[in-house]
Amino acid sequence: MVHKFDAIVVGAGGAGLRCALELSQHNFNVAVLSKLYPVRSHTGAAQGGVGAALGNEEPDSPEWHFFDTVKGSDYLGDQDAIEIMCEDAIETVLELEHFGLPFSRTPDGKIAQRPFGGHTSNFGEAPVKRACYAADRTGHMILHTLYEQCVKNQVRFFNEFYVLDLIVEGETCQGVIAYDLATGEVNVFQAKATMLATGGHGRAFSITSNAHTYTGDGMAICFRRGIPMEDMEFVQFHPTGMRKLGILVSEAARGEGGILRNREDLDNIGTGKDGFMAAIAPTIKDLAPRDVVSRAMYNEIKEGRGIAGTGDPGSDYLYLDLVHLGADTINTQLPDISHFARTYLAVEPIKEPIPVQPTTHYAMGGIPTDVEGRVLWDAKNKPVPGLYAAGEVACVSVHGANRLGTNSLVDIIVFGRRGGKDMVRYLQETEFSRMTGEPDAFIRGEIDRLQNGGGKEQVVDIRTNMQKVMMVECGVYRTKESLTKARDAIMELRQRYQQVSVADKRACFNTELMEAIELGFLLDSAWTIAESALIRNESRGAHSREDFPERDDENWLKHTFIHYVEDGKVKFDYKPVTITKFQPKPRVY
Amino acid sequence: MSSRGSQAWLFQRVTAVLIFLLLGTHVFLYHYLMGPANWGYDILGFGAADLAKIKADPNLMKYYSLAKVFANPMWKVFDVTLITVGTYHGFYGIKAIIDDWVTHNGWRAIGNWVTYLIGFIIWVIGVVAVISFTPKLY
Amino acid sequence: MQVTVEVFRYDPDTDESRFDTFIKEVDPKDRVLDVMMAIKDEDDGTIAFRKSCAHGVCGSCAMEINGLNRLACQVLIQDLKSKRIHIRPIKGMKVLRDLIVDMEAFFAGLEKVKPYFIPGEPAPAAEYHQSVKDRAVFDETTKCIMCGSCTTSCPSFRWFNREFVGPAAFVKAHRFIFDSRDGGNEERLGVLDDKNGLWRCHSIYNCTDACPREIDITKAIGDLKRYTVIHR
Amino acid sequence: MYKIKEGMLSWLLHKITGVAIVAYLIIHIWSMAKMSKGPEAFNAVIETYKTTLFRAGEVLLLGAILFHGLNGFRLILAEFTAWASKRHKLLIYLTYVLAVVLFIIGGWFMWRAEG
Repeated sequence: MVHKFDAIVVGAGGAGLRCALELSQHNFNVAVLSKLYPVRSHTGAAQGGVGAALGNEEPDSPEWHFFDTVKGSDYLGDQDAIEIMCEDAIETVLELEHFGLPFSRTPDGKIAQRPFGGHTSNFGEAPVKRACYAADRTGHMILHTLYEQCVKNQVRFFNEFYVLDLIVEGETCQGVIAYDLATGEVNVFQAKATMLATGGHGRAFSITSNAHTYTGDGMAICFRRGIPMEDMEFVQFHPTGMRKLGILVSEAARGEGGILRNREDLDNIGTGKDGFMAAIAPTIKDLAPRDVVSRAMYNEIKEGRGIAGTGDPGSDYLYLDLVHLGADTINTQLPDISHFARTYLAVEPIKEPIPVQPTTHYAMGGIPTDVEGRVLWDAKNKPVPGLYAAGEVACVSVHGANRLGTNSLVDIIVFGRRGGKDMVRYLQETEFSRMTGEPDAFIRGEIDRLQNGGGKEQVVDIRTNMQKVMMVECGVYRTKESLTKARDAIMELRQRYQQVSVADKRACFNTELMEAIELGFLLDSAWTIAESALIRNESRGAHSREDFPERDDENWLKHTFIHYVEDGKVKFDYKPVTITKFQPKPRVY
Repeated sequence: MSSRGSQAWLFQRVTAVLIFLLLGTHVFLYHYLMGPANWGYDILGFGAADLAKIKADPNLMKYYSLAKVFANPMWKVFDVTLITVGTYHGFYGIKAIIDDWVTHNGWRAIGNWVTYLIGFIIWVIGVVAVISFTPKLY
Repeated sequence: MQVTVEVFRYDPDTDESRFDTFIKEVDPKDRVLDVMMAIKDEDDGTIAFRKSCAHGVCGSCAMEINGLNRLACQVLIQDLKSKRIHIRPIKGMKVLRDLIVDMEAFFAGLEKVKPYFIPGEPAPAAEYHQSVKDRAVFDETTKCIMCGSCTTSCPSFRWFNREFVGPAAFVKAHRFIFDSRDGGNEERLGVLDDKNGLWRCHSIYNCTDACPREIDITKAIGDLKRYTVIHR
Repeated sequence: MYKIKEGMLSWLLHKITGVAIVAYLIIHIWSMAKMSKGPEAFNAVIETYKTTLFRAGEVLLLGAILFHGLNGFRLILAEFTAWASKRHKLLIYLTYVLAVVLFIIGGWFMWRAEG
């Protein structure tokens, strides 16, 4: 079946819906395609808040937000983009409030704000309340509010349509190919402009806070079409995932005053006294950025100060102590987190600390775009006409080597909106062009191979292997050896993937087929992550090389662009970091 | 019957409370004071002569006491009110059940009208019986 | 520990349904979703069910587990207190395959109550003013994840009347009607006071018991009933 | 089968007892109309009231009215106050206990009484 729309938005998370909303406000014929139902998207899992220098609680300025983000990114973020984001954040958040988003309130009826990791006043002096929040379900409220507004504006939704390929003619994007999960039909969606907002690739790792559906679809689709991936080596590990499960305990928990404790610190539980982070980041302690805290936790565990004391970062854990906050704060400010702790760990956070360990959380890298959300063909900023990307799938880059807490939500709403606005401009000056050939032939072939290929490999074996090798060899700390091991293992798994076939032959909701396709996408992500990590011989932000422990601004103050050449072969390209206001400095907190 | 769900909902609750009050009085008066509680006759103002007659026929006792009660028109008003509120609450309840349980539109409409009709007939019978009850007193 | 898992299967191609039984070795702290995934990975890859976030915030994996609507990712095996796990799709919606039901009608049904912000007054330069107290009134109903567990547990919907607006839509309506900034209540009252509206709710509490987000839905509906009585 | 939890059981019982009470109401008004026709008619009706079957029915009716009334009271509380809605399970059990206790006491008196 062939559908024709002015614009297609792929993904119904925060970035996708914000973009769709912008387009619908200008009366364009827009369709949102999602492999899930709209409010199932992973934006809904974001808990703590969305950063914007409203200054409702105490003095704040977008420039401080700008500085914190640059510093948080370990100076790899492009400063022109970050400046735009921090300034746009304010009006974008207010706009969300005008769409009805139920932010928590200050006593004088304004949007309430709380401190968050890495957010400071006056260029690093002290923690500042900048994260606008709605209890601990800010992402959930953003997702629902945007969906509600899209319903109001009668945006057309194609639910459970899984986008598998781009239609690229010449160098222009003309739409997408989508697999209708309910019928098994391959659909062609022709559009003048396409927005990819499909999220990250956390499921390439075994312990992750990400949804099962977070499988790097958008990145792999572009990568296969010859679009490079930017900064793929930067994968954020969130310090406080629930032990074994990886479910996130939001940074808001530390924003409200939660403290990390090791086994030497057990007596201080409930007292509110400083924990081990005070020695590592004397100014902002437990509210240091995530890469810093994750590494500190890793080291604590490795040196035998984990709660179990085994020294094994794979299984040992630490405590997140909220007890001193009291039942009131815990129940009103952190209700969802408390609920998770009770449900999954049988831990009552009012009375006892929560066992936590670092969990794979966020992809800083992704599809390269400019500040208007336009996807780029190369490191020289040549745009792909008609193709946009925003949110975690994209790399603007505003997060550089490490994303600050709350900036993911800022990213999706700011760049979803900016992308939408630029699409409006683009749509006004562009006509439909003619599609040639059979754009869906490739995907039909792929589906046929997976369903009828007769190979003997199982999806689950390959997936489990990949997740394990990525977690162990490409995790919080990396070395040349571990990364080579990871890369080689992934290459072998990619070979085996060619022999995958699924037992399920049905057309209707063939979830086995869907998982096989997702695995293919994940293997692309894993491959690009390992290759990019191997080439970057320095430690910066979330990328920590034990064999290159220092940041190397002389050689590596640049973005990596990884291009697909042929299977097993990639080529690198580099783009200098845009520096406008803040010269790189050592990063201490 | 109200066309608006909101009013019908409220009425059902208001009548429930009324029934609680009225039925409580009704039961207390007819089934306690005139039954097990012999002292009830004093309250109703039965003299020694009445009691003597009653002793001869225990059934007449009830009849007399009822007659005594209905000699006061206030109690007729009371009973008519109870019958009205009770039939409304009861038959609206039946209608609500039909609304839920009968999913076919036609049958539901028929069921509703039959309910209204029976409810109305019962109400008329009850009201006529109370009003027309004019027993002779000895 | 060992459990017996009975999973509902429906094949749309042949229109046949049955229960498949699997014996699985599980950890009592495993979630039902973990067990389902283990079955899919190890025993039968063709079992179809929805899943995504796996920690109770997305609402994909609503299903009927041992006779109650739950999110499979939220129920630990030990909490079931049974070695027999009986899983079937949520009721009252068309089954498409195995545990997957058609949610289109459910989502379309929600739209009846105009589940979106309708500004009561033009937007100010900064945010609308809302006191902490006013914000708290509707806090609970903002938690809804639209998983459908409530509506499909309600006999008024499931047994009798698929036109019934249903608890999920009432939760959405509550979230906006009691938002001091919203001005669209007039438009919503008609649907609520309709014959398929609020009055089909008999305070059965199935919705409240089923809600994975622990929203007291019946209370929210009670709030709406009183509001409607006063304002109509 | 979907589990019948407390609230649903109460709802079903409320409907069943409601129908039973309406059935009694019809009989009661019908017989009342007869009774109003004079002492003889009255006595005839009273005699039927005294049969074991009818008295057993009346005792059951007491149970129905007690449950319907108490549960109705609980429902009104639940719909009008958040306090009661939050404690709905407790209140439901309280309804059951009260209904049973009152039914035993009242039923015993009714059965023992001389009609």
